[in-house]
Amino acid sequence: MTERTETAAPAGAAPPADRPSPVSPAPAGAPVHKGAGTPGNGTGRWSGDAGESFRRNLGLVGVLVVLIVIGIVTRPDLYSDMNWVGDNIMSILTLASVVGVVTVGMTFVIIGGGIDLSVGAIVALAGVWSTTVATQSYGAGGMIFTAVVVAVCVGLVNGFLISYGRLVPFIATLAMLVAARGLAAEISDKQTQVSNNATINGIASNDVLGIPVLVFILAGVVAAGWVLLNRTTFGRRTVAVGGNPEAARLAGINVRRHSMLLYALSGLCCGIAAIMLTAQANSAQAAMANLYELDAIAAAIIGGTLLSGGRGTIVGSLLGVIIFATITNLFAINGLSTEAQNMVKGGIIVAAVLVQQFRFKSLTQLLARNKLRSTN
Amino acid sequence: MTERTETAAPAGAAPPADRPSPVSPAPAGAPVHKGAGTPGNGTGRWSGDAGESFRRNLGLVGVLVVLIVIGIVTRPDLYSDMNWVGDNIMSILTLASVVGVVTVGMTFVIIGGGIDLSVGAIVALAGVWSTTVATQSYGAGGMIFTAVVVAVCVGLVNGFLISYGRLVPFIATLAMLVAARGLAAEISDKQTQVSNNATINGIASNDVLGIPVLVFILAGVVAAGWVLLNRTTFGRRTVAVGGNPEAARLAGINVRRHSMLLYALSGLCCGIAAIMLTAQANSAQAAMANLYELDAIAAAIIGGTLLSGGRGTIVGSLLGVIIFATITNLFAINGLSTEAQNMVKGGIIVAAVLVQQFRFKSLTQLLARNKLRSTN
Amino acid sequence: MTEPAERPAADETVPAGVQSPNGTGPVGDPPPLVTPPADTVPGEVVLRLTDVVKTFPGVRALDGVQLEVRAGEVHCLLGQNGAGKSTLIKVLSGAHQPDSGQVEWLGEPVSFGNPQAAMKAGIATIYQELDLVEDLSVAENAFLGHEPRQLGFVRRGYMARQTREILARLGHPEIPPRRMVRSLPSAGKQIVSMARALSHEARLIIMDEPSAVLAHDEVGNLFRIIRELTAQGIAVIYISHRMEEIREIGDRVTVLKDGRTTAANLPARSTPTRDLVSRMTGRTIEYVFPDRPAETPAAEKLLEVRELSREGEFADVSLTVHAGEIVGIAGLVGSGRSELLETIFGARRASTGTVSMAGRQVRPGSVGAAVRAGMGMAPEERKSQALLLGEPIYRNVTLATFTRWARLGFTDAGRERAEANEVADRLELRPLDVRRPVRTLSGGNQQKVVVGRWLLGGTKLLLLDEPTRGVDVGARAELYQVIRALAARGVGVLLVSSEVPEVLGLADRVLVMREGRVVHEAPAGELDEDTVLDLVMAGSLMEGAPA
Amino acid sequence: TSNDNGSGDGGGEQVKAADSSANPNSAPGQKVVIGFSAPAADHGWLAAITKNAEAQAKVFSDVEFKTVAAGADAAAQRAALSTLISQKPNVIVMLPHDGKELNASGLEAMKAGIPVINLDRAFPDALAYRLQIKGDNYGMGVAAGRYIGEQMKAKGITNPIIGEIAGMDELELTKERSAGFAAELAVFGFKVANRRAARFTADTGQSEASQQLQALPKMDALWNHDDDQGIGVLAAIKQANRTEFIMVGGAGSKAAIDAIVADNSVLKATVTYSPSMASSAISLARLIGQGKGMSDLVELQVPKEITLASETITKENASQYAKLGF
Ligand SMILES: Nc1ncnc2c1ncn2[C@@H]1O[C@H](COP(=O)(O)OP(=O)(O)OP(=O)(O)O)[C@@H](O)[C@H]1O
Ligand SMILES: Nc1ncnc2c1ncn2[C@@H]1O[C@H](COP(=O)(O)OP(=O)(O)OP(=O)(O)O)[C@@H](O)[C@H]1O
Ligand SMILES: [Mg+2]
Ligand SMILES: [Mg+2]
Repeated sequence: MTERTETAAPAGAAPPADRPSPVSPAPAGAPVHKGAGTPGNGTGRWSGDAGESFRRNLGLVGVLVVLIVIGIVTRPDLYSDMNWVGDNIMSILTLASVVGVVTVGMTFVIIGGGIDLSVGAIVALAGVWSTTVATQSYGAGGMIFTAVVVAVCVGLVNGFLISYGRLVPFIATLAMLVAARGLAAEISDKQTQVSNNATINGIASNDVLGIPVLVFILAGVVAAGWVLLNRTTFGRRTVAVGGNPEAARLAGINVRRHSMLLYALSGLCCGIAAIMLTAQANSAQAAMANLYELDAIAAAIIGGTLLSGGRGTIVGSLLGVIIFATITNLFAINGLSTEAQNMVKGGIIVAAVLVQQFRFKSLTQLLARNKLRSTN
Repeated sequence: MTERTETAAPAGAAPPADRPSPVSPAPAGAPVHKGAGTPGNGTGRWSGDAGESFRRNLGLVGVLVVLIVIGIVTRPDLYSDMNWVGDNIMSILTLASVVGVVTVGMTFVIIGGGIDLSVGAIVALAGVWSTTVATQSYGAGGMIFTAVVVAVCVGLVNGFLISYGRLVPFIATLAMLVAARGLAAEISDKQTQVSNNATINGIASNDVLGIPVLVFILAGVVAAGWVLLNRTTFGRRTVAVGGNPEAARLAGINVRRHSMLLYALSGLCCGIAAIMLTAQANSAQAAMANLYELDAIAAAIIGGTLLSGGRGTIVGSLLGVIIFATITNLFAINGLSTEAQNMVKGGIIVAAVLVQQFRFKSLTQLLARNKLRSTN
Repeated sequence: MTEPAERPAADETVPAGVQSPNGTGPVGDPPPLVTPPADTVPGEVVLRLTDVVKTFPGVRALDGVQLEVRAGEVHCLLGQNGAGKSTLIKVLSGAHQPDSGQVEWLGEPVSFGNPQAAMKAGIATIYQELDLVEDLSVAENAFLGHEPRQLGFVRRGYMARQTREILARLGHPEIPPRRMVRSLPSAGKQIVSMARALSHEARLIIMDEPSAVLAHDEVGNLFRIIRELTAQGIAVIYISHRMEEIREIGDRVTVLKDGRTTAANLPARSTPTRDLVSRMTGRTIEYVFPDRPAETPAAEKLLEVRELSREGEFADVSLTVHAGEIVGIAGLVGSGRSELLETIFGARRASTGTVSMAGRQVRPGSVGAAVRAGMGMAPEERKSQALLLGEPIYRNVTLATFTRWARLGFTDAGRERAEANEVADRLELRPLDVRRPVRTLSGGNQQKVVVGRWLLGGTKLLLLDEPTRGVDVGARAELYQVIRALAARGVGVLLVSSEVPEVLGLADRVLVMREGRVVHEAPAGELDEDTVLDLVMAGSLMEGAPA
Repeated sequence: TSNDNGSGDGGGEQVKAADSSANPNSAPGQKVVIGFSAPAADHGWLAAITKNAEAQAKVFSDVEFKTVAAGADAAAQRAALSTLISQKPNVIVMLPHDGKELNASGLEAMKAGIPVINLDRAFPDALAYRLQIKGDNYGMGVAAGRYIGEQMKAKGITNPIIGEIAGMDELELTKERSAGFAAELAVFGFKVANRRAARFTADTGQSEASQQLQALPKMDALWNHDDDQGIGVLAAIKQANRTEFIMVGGAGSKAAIDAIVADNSVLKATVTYSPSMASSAISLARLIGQGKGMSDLVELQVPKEITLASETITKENASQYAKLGF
């Protein structure tokens, strides 16, 4: 992965040696393996914190543009109507909103060196719990409170099992997935529970200044997540705990408590997502948010989060989610059959990642060549 | 075996020898994070090769025994019939057989530092391809050949994308999951394709000496996997590639080619599993083998394979699969409702892992105490 | 290169009838361990580098290197941290490809596309960073990549026998070939790395700081092996920051500075140290320890450890460190010093005993409590225990202190960078840009980052575990000054080092540990190197002392 | 369901030909754009729904058929529907992932002036649809229960051991089927001894059935909710060499009907839940789009609710139903 390193070291800012050290854990020339071998493993980061991830995200924006262009080319009739285009953008963002919120929490967990397979199940459990007849009788406030508390508690249980019970995150959250969906089915008696609360349902149907409330919520969660990750001690600890837990521990960070909190944070996001999804569906059900864990993990990874921990960005994850939503939208407006859709989707995912890499590679080579020339 | 000779070696010669190295990557006291923290990491490791994994596997056998005892206690009526007991054991093993074969391949991939989310989809694609009218016209041989070739090719594509395209395994195989299921749906025209081949169907219905053919196949694959992992250069290099890819590269191993082959191997296992599952269901369909990836990964991890690569055993994975099958069987004979089943299942998974850990901890302490006493 | 020769092994410890298998295909009857290169005349130039350049984007790690190595010699490479030594040997071993320049091997220009090619050509390398696979056995590690095999099956028995022979030759017959490498101490791992190099039919063996993790007696053993190798006409490139080693084992020295050869082929034994150092650094540095304060005033007790024990690791350790005092702990590798330090720091939980700071007992088993009590620790293994490799330098430096400058949980990046810059200046970190990821620093500079972490903020007691491992002469002197200056400001220091002169030179008081117990304690002035070595060496690496 | 009906466009047999002499409604009229959305077909019944709809639309020269695949879950279907609505078809026919979850989408379309035809999974809100066509899940369970009850009585088994292999348990329709089954069995004084939930696929049917057979070493009757997963259930029964009980299927696939006719397995009957409702939905959507009524009814407009009866197919009447097998 040496090639996607240090590309545009911002104009002469750093005199950078931008190569992943060959002795680094994800070594040059070794295949990008074990989820660690992230592209852009290299560097560029000392050209400012965000150097490399900024470029990665630019790559993702490029992919997004390509997808939109494909949309325009295949359905010029629709895209010629500017009202429709505005609507469509909002529809994509709305589609992305619920998974987006979940993905923010997931990004924290993965950066912190863990994984949370139970997010979809937590959303379902929180949604079901907040739409029982009893809960609904407390009104919108009661429903939101219930969803959030339930989700955070489940997250804490995950975190406790992993941090103090020393279970492997994969297993602990997989067990929670199974158990939480079971509990949700038990509570809902396998019924789809209709939400009769107009305030809650309004979250999905109302706009502010033409922008759906759901999109505002997504924006809020993303902004909060960004600040938390990049500007607070909590975020710094997360990176340290995921990057090298032993080093973090020896620097006096309470690694266990911190990773427990990460799962609680993921739970919190799931609670918010549960309310959003309930509002959208006007109902909740034990099977809702099925496989959101895969969507969220995939979005985070496409967005540049290392599956092995220690690195990731909120913006990248958001872009990942939006790319997936745009792909879905593209298929819908083209009326593709599900089979074709799936085959193409697999291809697009691969292409998206390859495109990014290609970008970096060629850019790097170009720059390296220029640099060499100017040095010689 | 040879491994335990070391323990006894310098009788009385090495007093304080038995300590965990402070530089070991998963240090005592650090939270078991990022999938790395295996229990029992502590000590007893002097006992050589298989020492720790042997004890882990013993722990899994213990869990298995507990599950069986629960079965006996809850359904004494059934367990009093020895014929039934024999049948039931075979039924559990048969239930485990398909996932077991997939898990052997998965274990190799994970030990090699990767992950394969597409196994279920590959099984489905291979199954569907081998049961098209055209393929069935070539008879059992043609069907088996088709399934295996298709599966290995898909595995090679995975491997190629990961090794040479440098995609993160999670993303590459997730994309393959989506694409392969889409292709399977396309090929089968979303129909359930019935297998009319008596030889193929016979694989699931025939016994040899009272043992189902499927169980023999599982045993064969497990044995082959064990030999491959423990006795061949391919297996030993797999551990190296997953454990320390840079070291492997510096030692002259072609890391890329090797990891590509690992995915092909996983594909091969999926091809075999596809035939087994087709035989069992007398049919194949694009949605078959749904979520086998989760089952296989969970079984491997419960069996002691490190999700981060570099460590794992075939026997452990097999035990993991059998434990899951036994849980399913336990629920079935007790007629539990699906919800209750799911809730309990989550709990059992957690308990199983905790039990193992507890065992190690106490055992370790016991041993350490004895040693100190004899030294002082 | 496979023609077996009749030459008897140079050392009696080498059993006859051992060979270095070439990995491919079945192996026949074993010829002698290291095949003497039949076509190599001792003294003949085997390797010549001309104007080798290697650029990493933005950094010229090698900027025109000349090097000439002869058969049968020990050629030392000297240079400050980051001078390019490791990069150079990676070019030689095929792990990196040079941008320009010529590599001549046995008179032919070559370019090694990958490590395999270099190995085939007869160049074996022991890398600076341990390059072992933890979950493979000793034998499997030694023969990784060229396992003796038959039809794809590893010839396990044969491989184990081979490994046992090599280990015996290395003076460690007690390391079981089938033991997992994970369970070996770092010194044991270093032996396995050497065994791997010897398992090839090499004509040139490159050793990148092999002695950094070895104890004193182990170094002697290493030298014995090197002499044996060179006696067979094998060339050795030896890298070390320890001047006395170069004097002892080296034949010729090439000095690198900033990726350039500043001096080539100096006689190792006779070139004055000052010359060497000035070629490395461009200035003259006295390789001496700072003066101790004339009279240690009866300062307050800072750290008090009482009868601390951990089962199977160390027992009944009591010690005190006063404010402003440097206490050194000497001992063999594996004598339990690292565990002791980690236990004091709360990273491990003691089975019995107490740790107090300034009279107050510190909550056991909690690093956080220890840090709050004013302790700081630079652990032994920088990569696995101390660094966030992908994060910028400044974030690594402030890892333990960033909360101090945070407000309401919001971090202050500007302040952190400023503080880190100051530390970097003081430690002469190279390069100085604190926004670089730590992973791109050379080994020695990474170590400086680790030590630098505890120079910030209100650390009252520093626990240093091998603080100068892999640190170059210039920076070493600098570090000694820093440590002494800290002590002068009232910080207590507990220092573990395997270099006895370092312990004696730097510490005020010395404890000697053996097998997990303190066997001697005295002011440093009253001890000399031989006494300490006598106290320390009551056994060997794997066997321990006869009880 | 099986691959032996490889002829032509699959579900062709469940299409009503446009025979305008017999039915004046089939005569080409005003052009109608019908938008269609159904969940990703991962099993035979759903696949047949989509196919039937497509095939029926092709029959009419005045129908333009626009499908949007609804992806894997309700959220995806919602998004797909909103793009469909923005394209302003004349009528929308949809099989929702879940009626309650997609109620809002139905309302949105109706508000936009597009009549919505709900296939199979009812909206709770009457304003959300113009027409509802559905099968009778509860009735299916009742039919299966009645058949088994009567057979047991006929055989004189007073305390039968009855197994049930359900479909995906998290779906409400599964719950309704099971409820109907249990209620009808109670009428006979019987109850289910062991219930397992498969996932509408043959392989899960096989593994659940194999475990159920372990749990019930002797069994008298078995109801399997879905004929597609029934392929696997039958395979498991064969593999276990069990013949002592009778089995009833569900939905009415071609393979099941064939097996009932052949009468060489334990499968003796199946209760229908026919995907032909999709063909009907398209025909009615066209009529609604053109403002016509159903020719056999007096009303000028298509009615608001149609519930198909669940029928029991046995060896005796199988020939009439062969056409409806999917
Ligand atoms: N992969 C890499 N990417 C970027 N820069 C690198 C890389 N490897 C080495 N460098 C840089 O090249 C220079 C030489 O490093 P090298 O590791 O060769 O030093 P060294 O002489 O071995 O030092 P030490 O004695 O500390 O081990 C350093 O400035 C280092 O930062
Ligand atoms: N003789 C021995 N035989 C086997 N293993 C040993 C022996 N001595 C030490 N070890 C192992 O090596 C580990 C490393 O010891 P460690 O290096 O921490 O001791 P130390 O005194 O700190 O030495 P160092 O000088 O390396 O810091 C110990 O935990 C122990 O498990
Ligand atoms: Mg170096
Ligand atoms: Mg140590």
